[in-house]
Amino acid sequence: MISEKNISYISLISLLLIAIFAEYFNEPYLITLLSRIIIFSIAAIGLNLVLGFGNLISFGHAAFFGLGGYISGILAIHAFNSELLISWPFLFSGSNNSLIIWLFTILFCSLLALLLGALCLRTSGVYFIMITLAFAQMLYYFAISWPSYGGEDGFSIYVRSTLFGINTMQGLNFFLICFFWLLIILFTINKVVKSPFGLALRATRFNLTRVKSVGINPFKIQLIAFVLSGAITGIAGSLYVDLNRFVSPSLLSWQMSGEFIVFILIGGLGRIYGPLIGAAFFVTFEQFFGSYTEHWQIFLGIIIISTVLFAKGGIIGFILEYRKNE
Amino acid sequence: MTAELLIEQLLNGLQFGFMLFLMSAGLTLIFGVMGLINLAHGSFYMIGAFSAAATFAFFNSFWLSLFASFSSAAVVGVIVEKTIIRKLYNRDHLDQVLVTFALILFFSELIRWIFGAFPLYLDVPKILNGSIEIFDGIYYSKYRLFIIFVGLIIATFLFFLIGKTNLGIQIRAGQYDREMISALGVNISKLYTLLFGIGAALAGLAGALIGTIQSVEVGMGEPILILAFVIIVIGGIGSIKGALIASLLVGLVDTLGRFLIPWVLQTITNPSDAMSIGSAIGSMLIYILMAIILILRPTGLYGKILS
Amino acid sequence: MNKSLILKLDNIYSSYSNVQVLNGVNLLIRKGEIVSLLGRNGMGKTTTIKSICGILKPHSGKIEFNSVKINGMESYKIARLGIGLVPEGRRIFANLTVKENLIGSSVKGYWDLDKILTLFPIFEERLSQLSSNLSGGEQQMLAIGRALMTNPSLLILDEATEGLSPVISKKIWNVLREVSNKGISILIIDKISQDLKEFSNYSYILERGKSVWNGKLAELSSDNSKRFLGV
Amino acid sequence: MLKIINLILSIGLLLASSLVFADGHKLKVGMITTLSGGGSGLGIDVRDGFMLAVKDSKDIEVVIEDDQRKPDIAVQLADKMIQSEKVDVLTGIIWSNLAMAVVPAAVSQGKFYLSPNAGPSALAGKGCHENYFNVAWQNDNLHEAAGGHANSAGFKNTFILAPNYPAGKDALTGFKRYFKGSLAGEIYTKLGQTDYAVEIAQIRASKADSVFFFLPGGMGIGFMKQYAQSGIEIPVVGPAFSFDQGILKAVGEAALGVKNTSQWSKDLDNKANKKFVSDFQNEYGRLPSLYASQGYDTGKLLMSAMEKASVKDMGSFREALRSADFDSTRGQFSFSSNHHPIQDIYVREVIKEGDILTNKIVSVGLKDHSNAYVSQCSM
Amino acid sequence: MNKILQIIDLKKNFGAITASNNINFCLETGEIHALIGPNGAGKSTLIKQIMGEMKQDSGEIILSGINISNLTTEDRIHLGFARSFQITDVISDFTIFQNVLLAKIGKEKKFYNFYSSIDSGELTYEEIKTILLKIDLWDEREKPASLLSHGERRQLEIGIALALNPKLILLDEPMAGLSLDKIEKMKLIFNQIKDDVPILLIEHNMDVVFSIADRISVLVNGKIIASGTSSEIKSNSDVKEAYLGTA
Repeated sequence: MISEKNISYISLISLLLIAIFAEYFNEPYLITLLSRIIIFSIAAIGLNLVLGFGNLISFGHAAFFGLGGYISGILAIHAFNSELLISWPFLFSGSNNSLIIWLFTILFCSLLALLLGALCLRTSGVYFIMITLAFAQMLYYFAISWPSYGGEDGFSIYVRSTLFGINTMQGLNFFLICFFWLLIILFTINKVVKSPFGLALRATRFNLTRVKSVGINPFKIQLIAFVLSGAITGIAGSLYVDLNRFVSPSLLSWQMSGEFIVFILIGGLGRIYGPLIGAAFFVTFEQFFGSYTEHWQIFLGIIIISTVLFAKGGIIGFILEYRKNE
Repeated sequence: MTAELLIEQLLNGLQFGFMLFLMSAGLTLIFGVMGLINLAHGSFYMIGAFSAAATFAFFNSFWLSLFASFSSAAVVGVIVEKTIIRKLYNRDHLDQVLVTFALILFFSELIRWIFGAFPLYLDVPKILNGSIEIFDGIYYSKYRLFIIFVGLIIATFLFFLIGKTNLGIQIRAGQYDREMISALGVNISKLYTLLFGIGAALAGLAGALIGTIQSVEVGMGEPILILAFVIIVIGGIGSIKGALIASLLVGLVDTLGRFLIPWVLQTITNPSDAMSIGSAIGSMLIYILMAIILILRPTGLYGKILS
Repeated sequence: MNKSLILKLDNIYSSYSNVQVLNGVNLLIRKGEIVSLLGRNGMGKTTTIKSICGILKPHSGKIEFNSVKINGMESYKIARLGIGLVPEGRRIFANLTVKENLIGSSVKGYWDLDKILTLFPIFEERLSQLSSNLSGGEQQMLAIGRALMTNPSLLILDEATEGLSPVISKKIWNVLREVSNKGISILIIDKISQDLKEFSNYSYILERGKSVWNGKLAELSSDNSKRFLGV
Repeated sequence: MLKIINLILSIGLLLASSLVFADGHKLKVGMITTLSGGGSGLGIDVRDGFMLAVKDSKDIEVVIEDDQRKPDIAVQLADKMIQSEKVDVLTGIIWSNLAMAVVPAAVSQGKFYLSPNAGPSALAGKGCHENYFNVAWQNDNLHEAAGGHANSAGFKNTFILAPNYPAGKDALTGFKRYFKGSLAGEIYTKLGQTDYAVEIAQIRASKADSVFFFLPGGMGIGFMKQYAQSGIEIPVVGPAFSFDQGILKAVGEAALGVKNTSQWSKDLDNKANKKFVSDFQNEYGRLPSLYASQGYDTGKLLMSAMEKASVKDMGSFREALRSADFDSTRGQFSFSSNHHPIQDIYVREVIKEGDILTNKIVSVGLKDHSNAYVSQCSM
Repeated sequence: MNKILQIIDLKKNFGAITASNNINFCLETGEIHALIGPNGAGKSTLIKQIMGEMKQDSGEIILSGINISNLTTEDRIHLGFARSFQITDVISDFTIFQNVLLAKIGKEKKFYNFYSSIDSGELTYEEIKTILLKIDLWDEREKPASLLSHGERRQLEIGIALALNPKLILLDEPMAGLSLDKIEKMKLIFNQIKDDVPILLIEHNMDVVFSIADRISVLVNGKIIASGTSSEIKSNSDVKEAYLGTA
């Protein structure tokens, strides 16, 4: 019997199994791809919290992805070069320790989300889409023209950050770290969505007057969700930079924001595991279709359009529907 | 800095502003009247430019290629509206964002498939080549003047169309109350198709005009699309007047910012840093402008209607 | 009874999202007739109008206009067949001037700008004013003028005098009489009043989406009046 | 369950297919280059030149991928080349910023990198590496020659501009290193910029007697077209990049008579070059460009090293590369101690041969020119 | 009797139009107080001001002695307001249970709870059961609101209001579109509630108003023109003139 729950278990176990197989057959690139799937899905899971459950269409989540990436990259490169990052109130020359990097990422991405959320949530509808896009673009242009950290070129960080002495340059180890993060975040989101807070958040997507009339301030609910969402997407950015050992402004590009939305849609809107399935589909599609034709994006475009127009439930919705009819 | 330089930069800003207006006019109408957020508007810009380049390669005529640019963009626009876009009018913004995002992928890749990845180039016609002395000692490119001229004509045409014709009245009425104008006997879906076609045609024309002095390549539409979005948010969704004023504002702020800020910074730091920091601030200026305007006037300068 | 039928509603069922609003509405209008549609709030009067104009598609039953089946037709086509709507709340285009409101959807015919200005002389000086500056009564007149400019053979008014002062209401009644004299059929929704009783030839009363009474208003018993209209 | 079996089967196939190619005798080259977008002409020429050079070799397998001129994509491709394709040698990158993103990581993972185009100063000086060889030039070289030429042409007050990225900064540094006159203005433009109205206005206002610019690829085409359009008649000097075969047609008549500096020209009189020019025309039906010659030389260098040593023996292979024992299209060619070329740099002029615009050598700008960063490299 | 809600000299203008013209009235414990008036008389505007969705120009609103004139909607809810909407406004993707639960969460300020599961039943399950039994929807608690009939939605609206544990309930046309038997059922529910929670009732159905309202106030053109028991209102000539027509 296939239920949404089973689909999610199967997909998690398959990820793990494929990674172990890949390690056994010495296919490190496959592990890199799997790590990328997980990282993209974490980013989209973050976005899904506000978009899928709160109906806040943020077209600027690349801002958090990029900020997470830049924070990690900057901490790492300073540690690598032993250069001072700040000299006041205490001396700090970055860090190569994953825990510290993640802590900073969560802290700064939450702050950015709090700031952007407080501004953007004043608007709604189309204006919300546009203003989130615009703020992300602003950061993008800032990153491009900011000479200290490579500007348009970005910069390399050469080695991954370390965690409890694990050799993170080894593909499978790094994959497992990402996988562990995925589990934590899925667990968190699952818990949050089914909590009273989650119920209030889901209510805001339908009817603000009703939410207010039962004594809930929707702005606060949305803002908290936005902060949580930004922090999660930021973690994904941090992991992505570690995976590639490279930071560039393209992390902040609007195409990135668009792709996160596409992951959510393809997987299944408003489903906790939707982004994971969507990201897996996207990366696999890109790799395999991409090896047949360089014009794979034509087909991706057609798939997205058909999904929106005819199969709003995405892949998970399709499977569930298919099973039901059988 | 000389007055000549400043005037030439002002003209550059105007020229850029009018180009942005061609893009944003269609976008703001589509947005305001149909409530559609159309990310694929940049694709019509690109399609216009490529049609012009292809026509130019065959017939070697600038004027013919200009004609090809807006007519082909209009045709593609009408086809897309009739097959896909009209299914989106009653959908939520998320669906519109996704489908039009997918259309960008589709069209960009299709054009790459047909024309290859190498950029194409067009030539400025002889009559518009070189520069002209507009005031005493102030020279300006004839072609760029031509662009300003076209922008003025289109702006006049649009103001006339929207302000004075029956079609314009119906468009504005539809913006206000779609159901009612329909109940009074106006075929709203035909109106939408027409409007979408006009918007696409304007974008296509802009693509050809700009492609002629720059280059025609895949992905050329997206940077200008985002600027066009900023413009309609600043100007107010649905307002042609707002789009014109915001276009010129953005064109001038961007051009002058790009040139003045490094120039000022150069007096305190070296050229490379002045350029970097200057262009950082310069490119953020527009967005800062937009954020400020949205905070002061959440519906833009001339926006009245919130859907 | 020898005049030809212009509008016929035969057992119309309509619903909003999931809520059934009309449960069998029947209605006949003959050429030149003035028919009023009555009932308490929420009984389906406006829904009936929306169903006639194609704004809402009935899911069963039949609507014929001049013997053409019009249910399921798009609303602009129905309007072009000759139905002019003055909707509840007027719904004038507040972003347009008075003149633009009038000419935007006009169709060539008897009613042109001059005729409308004769009918409503107050607009003469205010043609280029933004219509949002008009008072409620003036907006209602504009909505009537706008509908007449489409040169309809049937004029439908939803809440013709709602919220209007007695003086203005009187004016509206006079205008409607004049319109009727030009041979235009009228379907009118309004609260029951002496004017309405005098004005309309025939009436239908809806209760919970069903036609429950029809006849001349003068013949409505006070029992029925109380039961159906709460008065 | 069926799904899982399918999944395992497809993974098995994938793994099997990659095992088949793991043949020890071959040398596998990973080429990451720009094949789409504004810079695609350069990548296509490098690729075609390289493929022409290695056409007859049965032992070289080349995997080619398009980096779209995006550093992050180049990094991912390098990962894929190294981890999945398991290449021995990487090459192909056009842009210095992409090279900076890819090269240090690749050479530190024990791969050779042969640069057919980019030569950022960071990789020539402190960041030099024993596995990194530049077969084109150090970025400053052609600009240094242009600076020298500006002196001999008698220019006193030059306006200079370049994109704001490492190679752009190297270019202006290189020009200034040799140019003795004063600067009428110095501008860094945005990389990938298409409209130069603002810059052209500044040139017009600056009263300069000449303009030096470094705007590779589509940027240069756009600039030259708009410059010609603007009616300014100040002479232009530049490196070969904006006046090379691939883009002369697009620039059009505007380029006629412009002096530019290059380490190669199609009329260079040596046996290897004549063969290259005619082979290239036969193979691809167009005149070769500077980039094609660089790709070709890279291929020839690689083949010369393979004859002397196996790539599995990294030490000997490296020695073989360092000796540069191949017939370069540029005639004289050797490596300096930081693995960058020592070569002549010429001044060319754009001329018309029949209907086709092309270049002709007019003088030698710098003889046996090395680079300014040798002393900073600890190799 | 205790005055639960007091409206004092409430004024609201929209440009030249006066929507609330010096409105004064009060709601007392144990009563159903009906507010009637023709369309456009200013009832919706008045409700919005009472609920804090719209700011009055001047005047005061007092709840159990507390001046709430300047508080937000949320604050008023927490002080003891509850309302139903004219057009049913339940959250259609939620089940009946979840709709009521949301109100409970809002009232008890549990919306910052990120960890408890709403499915586990640990959250005020019994109280919700009591409410759902009262409005006769307990057996259908897992049904999504989108599948409810019009009447059931009306019932749910009442349930949501009750879940707020209010000091008073404001019901905006709760009978609109209901069949006769449903109306009877609603009347029963109201009569049951009113002893615990007084009701401010806006209703067009005069039969209902006259049969269950303890007091009636008539609003015409933004002004209260009469106030009193059913029989007083029925015989008031001003009311007849302005509202019931001079039939």
